[in-house]
Amino acid sequence: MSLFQVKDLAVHFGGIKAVDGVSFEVEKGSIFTIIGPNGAGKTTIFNLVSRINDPTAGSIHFEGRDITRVAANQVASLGIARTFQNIELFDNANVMQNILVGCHVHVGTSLLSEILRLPSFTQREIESRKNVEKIIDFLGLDAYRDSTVGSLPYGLRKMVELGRALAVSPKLLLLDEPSSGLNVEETDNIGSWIRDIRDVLGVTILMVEHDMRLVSAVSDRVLALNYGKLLAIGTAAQVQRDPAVISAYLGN
Amino acid sequence: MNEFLQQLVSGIAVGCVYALVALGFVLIYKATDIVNFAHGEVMMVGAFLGLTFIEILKLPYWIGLLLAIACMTVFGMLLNRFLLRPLAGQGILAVIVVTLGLSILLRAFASVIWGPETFALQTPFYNRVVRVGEVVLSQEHVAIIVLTIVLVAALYAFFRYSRIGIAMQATSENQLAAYYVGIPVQKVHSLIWALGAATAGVAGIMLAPIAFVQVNMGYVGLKAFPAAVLGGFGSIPGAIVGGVIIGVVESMAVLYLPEGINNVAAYILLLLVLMVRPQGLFGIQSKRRV
Amino acid sequence: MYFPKRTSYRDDLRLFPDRFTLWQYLALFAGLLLLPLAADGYILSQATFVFIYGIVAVGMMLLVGYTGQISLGHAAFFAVGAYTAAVLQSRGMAFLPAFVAAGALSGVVGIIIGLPALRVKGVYLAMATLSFAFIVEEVIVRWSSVTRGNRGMTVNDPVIFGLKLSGPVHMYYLSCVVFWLVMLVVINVLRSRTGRALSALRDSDVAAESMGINLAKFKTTAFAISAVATGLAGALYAHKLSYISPEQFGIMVSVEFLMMIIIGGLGSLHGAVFGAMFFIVLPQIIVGIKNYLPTRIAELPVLESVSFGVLVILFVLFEPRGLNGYWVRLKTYVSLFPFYRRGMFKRNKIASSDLIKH
Amino acid sequence: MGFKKTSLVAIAVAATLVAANTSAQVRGVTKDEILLGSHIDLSGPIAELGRAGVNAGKMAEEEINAAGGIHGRKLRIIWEDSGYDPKKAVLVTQKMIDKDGIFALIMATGNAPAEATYPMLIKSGVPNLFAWAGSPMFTEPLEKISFAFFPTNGDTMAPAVKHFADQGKKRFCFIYQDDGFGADVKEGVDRALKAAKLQVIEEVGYKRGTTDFSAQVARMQRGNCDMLLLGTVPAPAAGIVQEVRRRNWNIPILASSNTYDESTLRLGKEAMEGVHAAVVIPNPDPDRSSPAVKEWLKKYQAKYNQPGSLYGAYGYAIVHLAAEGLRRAGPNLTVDSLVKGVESIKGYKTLFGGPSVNFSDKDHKGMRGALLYKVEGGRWVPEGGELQPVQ
Repeated sequence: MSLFQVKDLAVHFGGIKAVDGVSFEVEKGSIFTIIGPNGAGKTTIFNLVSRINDPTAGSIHFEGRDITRVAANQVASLGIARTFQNIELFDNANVMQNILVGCHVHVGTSLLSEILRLPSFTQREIESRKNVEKIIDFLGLDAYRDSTVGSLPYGLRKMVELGRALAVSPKLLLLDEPSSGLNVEETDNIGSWIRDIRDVLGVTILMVEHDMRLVSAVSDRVLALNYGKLLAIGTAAQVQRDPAVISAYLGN
Repeated sequence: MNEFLQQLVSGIAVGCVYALVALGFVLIYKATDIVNFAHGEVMMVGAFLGLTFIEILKLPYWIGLLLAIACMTVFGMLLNRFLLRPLAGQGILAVIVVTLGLSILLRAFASVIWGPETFALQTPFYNRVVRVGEVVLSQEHVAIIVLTIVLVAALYAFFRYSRIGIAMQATSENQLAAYYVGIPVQKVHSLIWALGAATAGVAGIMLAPIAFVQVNMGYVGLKAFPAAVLGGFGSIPGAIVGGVIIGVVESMAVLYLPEGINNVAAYILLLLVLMVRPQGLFGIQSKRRV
Repeated sequence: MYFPKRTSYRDDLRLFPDRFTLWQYLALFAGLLLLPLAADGYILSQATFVFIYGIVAVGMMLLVGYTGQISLGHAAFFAVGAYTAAVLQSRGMAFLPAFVAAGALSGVVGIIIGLPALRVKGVYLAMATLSFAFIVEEVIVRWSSVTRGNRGMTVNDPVIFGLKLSGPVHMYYLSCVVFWLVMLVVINVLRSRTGRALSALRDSDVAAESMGINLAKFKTTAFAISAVATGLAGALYAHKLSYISPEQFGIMVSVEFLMMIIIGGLGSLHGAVFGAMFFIVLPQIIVGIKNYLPTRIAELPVLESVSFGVLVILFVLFEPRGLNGYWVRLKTYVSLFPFYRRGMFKRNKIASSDLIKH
Repeated sequence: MGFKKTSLVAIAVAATLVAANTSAQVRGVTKDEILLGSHIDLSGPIAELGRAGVNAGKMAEEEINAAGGIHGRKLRIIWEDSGYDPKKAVLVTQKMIDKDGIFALIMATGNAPAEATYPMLIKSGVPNLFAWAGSPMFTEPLEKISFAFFPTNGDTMAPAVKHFADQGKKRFCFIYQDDGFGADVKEGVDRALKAAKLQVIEEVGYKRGTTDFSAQVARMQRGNCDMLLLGTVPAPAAGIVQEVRRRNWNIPILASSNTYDESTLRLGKEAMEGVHAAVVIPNPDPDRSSPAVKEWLKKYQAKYNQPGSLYGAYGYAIVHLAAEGLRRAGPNLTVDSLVKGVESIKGYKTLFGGPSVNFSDKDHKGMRGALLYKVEGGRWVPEGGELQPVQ
């Protein structure tokens, strides 16, 4: 029984079939990567999983539970966190606050206790800050704790977004093109972070990525997608050798 | 029955004024993403220009009308150049605040230039009536409706057939693409503004004989917005229909509904639309992608 | 420049980050407390209005500045607060319960007016709130059995524990206390989970939702808190003027509220307060300037509205951080003297100027 | 808690201080000066009116002082701008009371601002003389230190309506501006019809800035009335009358006092012919008014090189009436002697005519009656004499 399953998932925007009957399973503790040319529907799958869009058909199961219709803001509390292709951080807040937002589902203080600063509130608040502090250490963001995110360089902001996702303390982490906009060196770092997250924090990872070096470096299984259809699934090596995939990338 | 028909006609007439103002800022919104909260005041300026040419300079009505329209096109371009182009890329809040500020300024300047009093604007239709059987219609109302139909038809033809008109549509659909295929986006924008201001000007001059010309007549703009939303912002036929609907509903409300409803009818409509069908009667909804 | 040094997580939660700030505020409180000894009723009345509009500004700042929800309907909350307080007390209710009721009722109205925010945003929301404001105003006019409609109604002096609060001094203290209470509440909300959720949904509603933030719930919360604050301010306004009529709560009031916080500087409570001060003091400034202007211009009746409109436009285009921007710069300049360099704020300016872009 | 205690102390202290500077001899009265204050709209919607009022007011002030002042004291009036904004009115009035220490406030202008400043005047014991506003608030209920000169909009409308009811009109229709002013007129209409054992058949309001009145007029036509009443200001009045005539519905029309204005004729043109209006003070007219008024018009023209208007007349009349009250108060001027003085004014006529001004210890309303005017040949002409007030 795998941690996460997608069955015959399909979504149509007007006439376009963005995702067209895709099925796959992600084993607990594995790193599963979706690849494919631009517009293949990779991000769309993420948006379906994090419930930003509704699927036209098919089902999504997480820990054996059907989450195809849960509300978008419920996904996090189930233990699924995500990052975004072009960073979606809270630019006017500092790193600390951004990551604290990640703890949202775990803090659960009532408005009244916040206004009156009840001990219960203070204690909860401190817990979550401890938690955030751990993540900041883990990602080595100590130096930037108080700097406004909007003023940080791109690479760091990616890390902050990663940290925010981790603050949800997810069982499944969705990474949307973690390497996009990074240089070679940064990409390698990201690679090792991803592995650490799996190995140290034991988080299962589902990612969309196009940098094949990164993909083959970290992925246990790879799924190739084109025009919303599944082309091939298997190890990085297998998929890369698959003729269908090659022709898709060469585009004929 | 006659009462109903007469009210229907005057409702439509007032609705046409709303419609023209709404049309103006829908044009502008589609092309430049700027919601001009000062469009009612732009209309007011148009009315005052009409007043200047027709009453003060004593020019014949039609010539005065044309001159006023000409000035309005220039006025629109100037607004675009000096106030709204700097706004490009600013957020909606900035746009709202700046255009609200603009509306305050226009009112202020108008009252300095033309004075705070109310003025009458003579028209060829002054106090004449058309009799259709039992029904007595004021020529001013009929004139407004006819003029609006003509104007809308002209605009339709312009967008449909003229090269620049098509360019404008393209720009409204997708600025970047338009830019790539070599449409001079900036120029198109200022033309759109010219057009928007001109239609508003016409609306103002047509409104003048029934409502008189005065600094606060721009509040009509507040009715034009519900009109635009009702028709699904960004849809031009929508704006027209929306305007007429609101005009009619208001004037019927005075006759057949308890006191006060007519004052808020437009806004109740707007809220209903936003709650039930935010994309309006004609619009299509778009979702932000991540 | 000042760097936060923390030894425990508790330090993060302090109201005043360090002793220095604490002393600054204590001094401020002392000053406010003793003002009536130095100032006459005229100054106190101005201060009172600054507090009243300050409360509104803080409430609006929470909604517009921190949550990114545009409202052109705050005149309605102001009116509901004013009329609730006036009506209840005219029917013999004591001040305090009436005052609380005023806040509560406008809070409820706030939730209703906030409903469109769950479906639409940006200019649609602005227009929806504006429409609601029109409707509320109309209701007040029509419901004359309670509100005396267009005739307007006089407002009794508030009585707290047998002490009749009349005259500038009493109103000054009353509004001062209420202002700081509201301020405290808003600060506490902003620097806790709710506050983080609010600015999160302002900056990226998608990301916020994927972090488990219930947009509907928090937008509504923001509207409610903002409305309560504005309602309380309305009640104070009613007592300060001791006569209210529907004409005093037209749309221009909502517009002025919005412009007030824009000029003050979005996304900062200091900004809110600066906005309120500016809003009350501007007319005096203009009266002062008039003497130096050629009579032709000084005679112009529109001077005030023109300067208001111009300033708003200039601020949006050239100083999106409003008066607070200057304040922050002044502070850094002083604390860094003589090492201040120009362009120090380039990056933050980019960051905070897009507050206004929501 | 410390804060509260100290604040209470401070309240006490401050309060005593305030008390102290009020209980000086008589605030605003020195041995050679009487200091009065006024707030009036010089920058808002009725700035036009405000300017004329202040100009004429200053004229009156100078005349009075030139004639030796009042019991040897010179009159000095502070004119503050309210911008027709209640908040600003309250602020400037607070200033005049605390900083300038005025003896009385005269000519508080505009309903909303004057109503907003009324309570604070009463609280601080500053007389409220002759507000330039039609609101009944200042005299109903009777308040010792508050006197009206200007009849309420209702008091002016009522006699005119009664007049036509007595002439046998039975079915009255009523269009009114949907705000405070309209409400005041409505009160007068209802009062008059009640006195004549009648009631309004059809009535409808319109909001300021209404564009088209055809719906309102259509609704009136249903009532098949024999007289149409208007509680309007000039522009809408002209709009409504034109719409009525356009439907060639020739029903007699009576409009409230605010409609009595040149601009109504300018806007309404020939449609206005035959429209009646209730009038308080006749417009100073260069060729038809008394020599004194012609003299006044000359002086005004000379001083401000612009024609003196009805608004000027009001300002002028109000200041002179105040002077009359102060004179009758006698040499040792206190609030009480002022009240006595004003209450002793009977049958006073302003320079410009209009109903006579009467005060008593039971009645602080001043003018109550009204004049009736009518549009003939494109100008307002008087019809008959003064109409008796309706209680």
